[in-house]
Amino acid sequence: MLDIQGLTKTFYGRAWLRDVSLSIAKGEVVGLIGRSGAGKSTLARCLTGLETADTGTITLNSETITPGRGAARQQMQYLWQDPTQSLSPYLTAQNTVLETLNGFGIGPRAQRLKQARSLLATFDLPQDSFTRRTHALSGGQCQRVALARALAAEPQVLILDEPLSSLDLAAQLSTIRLLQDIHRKRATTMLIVSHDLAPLRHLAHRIVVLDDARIVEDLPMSCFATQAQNPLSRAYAQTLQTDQAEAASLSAHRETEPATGGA
Amino acid sequence: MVALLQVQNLSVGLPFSAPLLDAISFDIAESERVGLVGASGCGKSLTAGTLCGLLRTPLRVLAGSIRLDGTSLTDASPATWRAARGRSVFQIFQSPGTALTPVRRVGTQLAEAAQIAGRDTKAAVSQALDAVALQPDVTGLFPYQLSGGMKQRVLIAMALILRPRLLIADEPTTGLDVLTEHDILTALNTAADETGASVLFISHDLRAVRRIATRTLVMHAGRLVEDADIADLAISKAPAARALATAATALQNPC
Amino acid sequence: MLRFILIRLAVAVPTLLGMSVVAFAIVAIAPGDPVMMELRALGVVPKPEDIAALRAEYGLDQPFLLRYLDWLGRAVQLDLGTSIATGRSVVTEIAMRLPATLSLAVSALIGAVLVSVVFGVCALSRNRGVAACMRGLTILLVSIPSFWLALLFIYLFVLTIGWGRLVSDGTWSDLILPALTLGLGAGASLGRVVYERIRAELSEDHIRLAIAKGLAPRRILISHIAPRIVGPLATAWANTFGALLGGVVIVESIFGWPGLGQLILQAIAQRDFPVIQAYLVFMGLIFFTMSILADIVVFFTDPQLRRTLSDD
Amino acid sequence: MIERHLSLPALRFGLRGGRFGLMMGVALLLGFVVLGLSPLFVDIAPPAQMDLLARLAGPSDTHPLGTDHLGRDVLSRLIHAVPVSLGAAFATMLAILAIALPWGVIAAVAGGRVDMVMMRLADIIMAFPTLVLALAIIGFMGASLQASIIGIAAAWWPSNARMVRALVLSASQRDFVRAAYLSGASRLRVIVRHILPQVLPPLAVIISLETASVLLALSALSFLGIGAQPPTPEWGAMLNQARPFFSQAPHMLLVPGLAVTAAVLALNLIGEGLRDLLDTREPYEW
Amino acid sequence: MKHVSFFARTTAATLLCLPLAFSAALAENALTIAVKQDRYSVDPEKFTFTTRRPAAQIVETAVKPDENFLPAPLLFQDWDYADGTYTVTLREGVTFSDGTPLNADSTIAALKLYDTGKSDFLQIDQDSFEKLGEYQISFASETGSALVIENMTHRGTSLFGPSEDRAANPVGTGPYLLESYDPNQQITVVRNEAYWGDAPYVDQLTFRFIADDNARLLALQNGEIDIIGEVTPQMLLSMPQDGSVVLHESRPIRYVAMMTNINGEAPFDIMQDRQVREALAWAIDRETIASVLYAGRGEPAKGILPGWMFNLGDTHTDGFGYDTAKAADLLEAAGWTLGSDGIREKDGRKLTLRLVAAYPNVSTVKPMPEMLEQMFADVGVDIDLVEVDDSGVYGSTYLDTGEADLYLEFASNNNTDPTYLLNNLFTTTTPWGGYKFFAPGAHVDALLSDGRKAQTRDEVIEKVRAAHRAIVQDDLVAIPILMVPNFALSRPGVDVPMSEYADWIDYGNVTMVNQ
Repeated sequence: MLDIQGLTKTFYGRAWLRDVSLSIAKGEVVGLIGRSGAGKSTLARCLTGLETADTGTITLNSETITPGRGAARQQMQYLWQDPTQSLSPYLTAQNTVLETLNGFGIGPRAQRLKQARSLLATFDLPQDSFTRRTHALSGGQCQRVALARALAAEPQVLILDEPLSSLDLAAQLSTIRLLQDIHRKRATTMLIVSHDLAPLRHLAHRIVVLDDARIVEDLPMSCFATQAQNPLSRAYAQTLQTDQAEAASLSAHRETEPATGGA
Repeated sequence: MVALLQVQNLSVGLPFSAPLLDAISFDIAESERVGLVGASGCGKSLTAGTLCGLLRTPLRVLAGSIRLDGTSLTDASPATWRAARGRSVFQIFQSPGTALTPVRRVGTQLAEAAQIAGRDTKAAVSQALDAVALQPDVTGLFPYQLSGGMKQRVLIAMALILRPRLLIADEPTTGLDVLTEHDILTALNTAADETGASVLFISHDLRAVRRIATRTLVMHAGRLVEDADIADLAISKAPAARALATAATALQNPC
Repeated sequence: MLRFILIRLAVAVPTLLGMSVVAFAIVAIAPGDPVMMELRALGVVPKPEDIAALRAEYGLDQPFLLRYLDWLGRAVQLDLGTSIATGRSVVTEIAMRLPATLSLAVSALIGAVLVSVVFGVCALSRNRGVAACMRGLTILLVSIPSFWLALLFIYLFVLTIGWGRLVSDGTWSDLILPALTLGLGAGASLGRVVYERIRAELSEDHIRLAIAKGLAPRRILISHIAPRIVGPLATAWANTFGALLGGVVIVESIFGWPGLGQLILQAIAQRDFPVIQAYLVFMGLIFFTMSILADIVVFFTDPQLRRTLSDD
Repeated sequence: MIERHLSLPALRFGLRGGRFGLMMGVALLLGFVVLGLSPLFVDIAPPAQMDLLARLAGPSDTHPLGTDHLGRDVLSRLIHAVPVSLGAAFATMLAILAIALPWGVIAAVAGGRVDMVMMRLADIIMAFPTLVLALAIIGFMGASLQASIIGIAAAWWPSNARMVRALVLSASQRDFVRAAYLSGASRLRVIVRHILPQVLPPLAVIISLETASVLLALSALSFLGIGAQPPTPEWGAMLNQARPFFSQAPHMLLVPGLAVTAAVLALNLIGEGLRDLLDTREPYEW
Repeated sequence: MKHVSFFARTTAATLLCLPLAFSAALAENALTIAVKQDRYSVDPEKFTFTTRRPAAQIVETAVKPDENFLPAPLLFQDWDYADGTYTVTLREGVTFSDGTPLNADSTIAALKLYDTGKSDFLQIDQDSFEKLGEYQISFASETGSALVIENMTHRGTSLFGPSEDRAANPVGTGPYLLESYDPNQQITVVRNEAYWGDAPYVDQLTFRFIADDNARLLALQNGEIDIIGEVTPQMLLSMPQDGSVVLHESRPIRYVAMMTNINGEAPFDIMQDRQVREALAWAIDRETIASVLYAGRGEPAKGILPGWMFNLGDTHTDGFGYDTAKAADLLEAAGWTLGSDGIREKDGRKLTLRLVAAYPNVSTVKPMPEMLEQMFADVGVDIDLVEVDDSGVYGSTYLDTGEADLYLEFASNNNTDPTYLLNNLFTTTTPWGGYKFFAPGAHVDALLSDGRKAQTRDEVIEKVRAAHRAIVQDDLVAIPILMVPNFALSRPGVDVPMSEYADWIDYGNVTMVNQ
């Protein structure tokens, strides 16, 4: 559905994207990993119009689009790395979502506030937080508001830039659960940028590894650990294995102390 | 044996309001490595700052005592703190990107640490850089020319040069990718091995803590709720500790 | 370095040209015909042929652009015309007084820089009382009009205590009071900048590291804060110097300091446009030079900028 | 993360000198407003009324602040100078903003070549020392209060335009501003709801401090005799007239001087106080 | 590079000038006189009537004014006027400071300098000069004036000897020689040991240029100068009364008067109505102004020429008293009725008059403009006050354009020609066309023209009286306010020989008691 062809981006005398091509099918969740500075975020930002690629084309449903302009602004939504920074401190949670509904003219005008509130409610946000300004919310709650705003636009593609890295463990877990939930209900196409492979196991169908502005690996999640060839990909696969080994030591007591649950 | 660091009933906050750190007590023994975990905003960084005397006004120690290496640092004068910092206690911070002074070369900043520690500059610097797997030529570079991981390793090198009795690492890997994180934690362990320093490792991520420490302190909402082996967190009486363990397990296991 | 200066100068050329247009336009569109002014200065009754001859001499029959180019051509050879009031070349007029004004402005700047460091650093003192007093004093000094301060100083130092003279002729001892008057106010506003800058630095992570290392405040100030703030401060110094170039006019007339202030006030009263124009040109050039010097300091104290500019 | 909660302004209210200064500044300014309006309620001698037999008199019952060299009531002149002096300063600031605001906002929003040309034009004016340019403009127009207002506005606007541009630029580069646009808000809404609220508080600081400097400059020009012309009651001009008499009648010199100082101080205190309140930085203590 | 050397040179020049500042203090019997402005000139190209005056101590005029304001011999020993031709006998034994003897040739050369200076003040026919003997010359007036010799008492007509560079090296016959000139700072002259006349008392005179009136007074109080040559009313108001400053005065000679624009175009046409002019004349409280300003030494004036001068007497003019009721009646009669805001109106037009203060600069009359504004406000006249600090601006911006209603002036008839002032200001027959906006017209032109050509002194004076009356009474184009002496201020122990002509104050013969 989303087709990226030959994207190139150079600035400050450095290449951030070198001829990057990538296709994402409808309903697919793609994880994009790489070391910092590999160009992951640049790719995500080029897809949303926050930056403009030097060359290359992006097509959505076979139509060439200019990211961040016209219909593409609504169709491709972007979730920022730091939710506390991407929410206006001047708006309440529900007005933040309402702004998007109004901006894209979604739903009948009279219903929009209700719509915004119900959307926030489906994201496990308590009622009393709807009318609070976002700086009074925790990081995890902000992430939910941001997600609600992005989904209020009813996008075809959701691009998430390091959605977990600024959250603590509990919030990370609940965000993952939420994203799983969203995908289950709406089958939204997602591109998730991450520096860590571990959380992507719960979300991504496919892993794309970016190194030095190039795609070096593109494998389904299920066989990534076994089939990855590139040294960087192998290093990532390696982290999965150590993690699992260490997690085993933590979960040793799980049987004895059941039913306490997450955050 | 008397512990290296003794924290007794430490409360920190604004005068005349509810404390942000509430009666925290813990000890760290000589050469012991301890993890300090907790959700965002629970007071981990504040604890670290208090132990380094880096509270910003109007925050201040309301009650309790800190003894480090036999010296009481409770209500210590600026001069006493200055004498303790660097040699007795040193801290590596979150956000390595901004931790080094941008206008001075890395070498100069390391040499400055060597002077404070009273060591031979050249030898100490090259030895420390070697230990954290950095090329010697980074001394001629300015911080902006280094990647985030390299900067954090420079900070660890600084700790190696200073040889503090207690090294506090406050979320040293936040914002770094997972592979770099691995290198940093290795370097941190090396540093602790070489200097014999005690380490207080602060993180929200149990996975990272596990690489450094086994004994883990868990904080929740300004209180210390658990002091246990990392493997025992899942069976802790404190819900916050259990929640952390569960989240960590859930994240690390394939679903 | 050379590369940077060349780039900086290349960037400066359009600005300089723009400045020259402004300076030229101020006289070119000024009310009053320069020809009539010239004749007035001669004290003669103009005959139509005299007027025509003088108009041709001044090139007033030419279009604006040609007149500008002609003026620019003469201006770069330091020919800015003749003062209507005195009949001397305005460049001579300016040159006679420029050294006095510059020495006053420079000594006031030096004083201001010293004062600002004291104010800025003391305002950050750990002693709350000292800090609050210094901040209060800074704001008060910024708020006192220099001309009033000058009068108070005259009353106190010259008339009551008997130090100093009222009619100065350019000797160094006469410089003290005017320089002090200017330096205190300018120093206080610079002190505000120093305070803000140091405070901003003190909130930075790298200062936290320096403190954690166990460095003494003085070392932190000298080795970690000073190199960072010298660049912005140099810019502030250049701006202060610009403000002082204007500010000297006020105290010069009060202390009778024989600088450009008296000249420009007289020129304004007499509508002596060539003098006003030359004054604008010279002050603009001096200020502009200072700004470029400040840019060079900024360039030198910022390793990143230094590298990007020398690499590109 | 704990720092985030601490930096909420509410928590720091009352803990810093800024608030005290702000209150003092506001009180002083209100004092001037009351003083300026007092002729509407209280019977005060006309500022131009001369009592040539009571020249240079010190403070007395009939003339609480004494009289000047023409026997005019100093208090009355001081009061009638409030709308002139402060009014001129505010009018000048208004003129400056009228140019600087659109200039800065358009440059920041348009960006690219438009931005470059606009800023280059501003740079040309800024290349002259401000007061020097103001003097030249006054020289060109002839000395009067209007000329000094125009001169100062013309010399002061570029730096303000630059500040406005910088504010708008940094405000528009915040994540949430770009996020608001990407998630559907119109450009106008982004400017009004997301950029403006960020710009206004620092702009208030700038306006306050700049008005202070404008007031200083205007009174200096009047003092030099090239601003407000006598017999207009204006503090700087009053000081100019008081100069010859400063050993005989120091009250003539003290009163308007204090008035200028207090008014400038009020604006500076407000500016600095606001800046302190907006300042979320927490310096480390060494 | 050019800049660098340029600044270096000017800096060096300034530093070299510094020691000169101290030389005055070292010389014995030296005097420092503060004057407002540096009028000394400079460029030989612009060597004009006005720029000659400051060299007064170095060069001398042909004749000097005596007590009765008749020309007395100085460089001219004797002169005679008959049939349009002046025959002059020169003083013998006088030499210029460069050794050139003063004789027929050098005198003719000096007088001819006027044309090169583009100044036609004396209106001598340049082709009429004749050398009649070694010490005798003759010349004729271009306009048939009988008063050329009288006009030569003006300092501007001083005779310069031959010199390449008159600015740096003025050559004259005067009692002093130029010692140093520091533009806009000071000019110092020292005694000319070879002076032909009586040696002056003071060895060295330093004129310091201090533009600020207040600074001049404070500098005197502070002992930094000895004498202030240009004294303003503000200085007299603020002068300390404890004897630390001494006031010297001459007989009243300077007039303060308002010229009225009777030929202006709208909106400056209100003063065309004589009733309005007279109303203003009655609205001025001259007694109060006189008692407050000029240290009370001024007198309410009935004209612009003092009665003692040329034996004019003061009976030919009636003057105006202070009568606001009469002023109000006159304005009512002229159709100006009082509006609700206290300002008179006529046909919807406010009675607002632009008053330009003042010639030669506003500080010579300040704060009188504000007092006048207040007095006129009392009779319902609103004044738009414009203060100018420069005679050039006054002339070019307001006087030549007629863009004002009233022009406040502070001036005097400052040579021995009785027609000088009136002819210059109120006729249209001068070379510069006169000041047409307040010239009453042909009848005054004729009176003064006749006066200048009259063969006897009595006849001259009679015409001047008639013209004066027309100007200040009948046509009322000049509303007289005060008649004021020349002033000087000094420290105690200094006696300044005052003159009614400021240019003729003999600083060389100032006596000092406790130097």
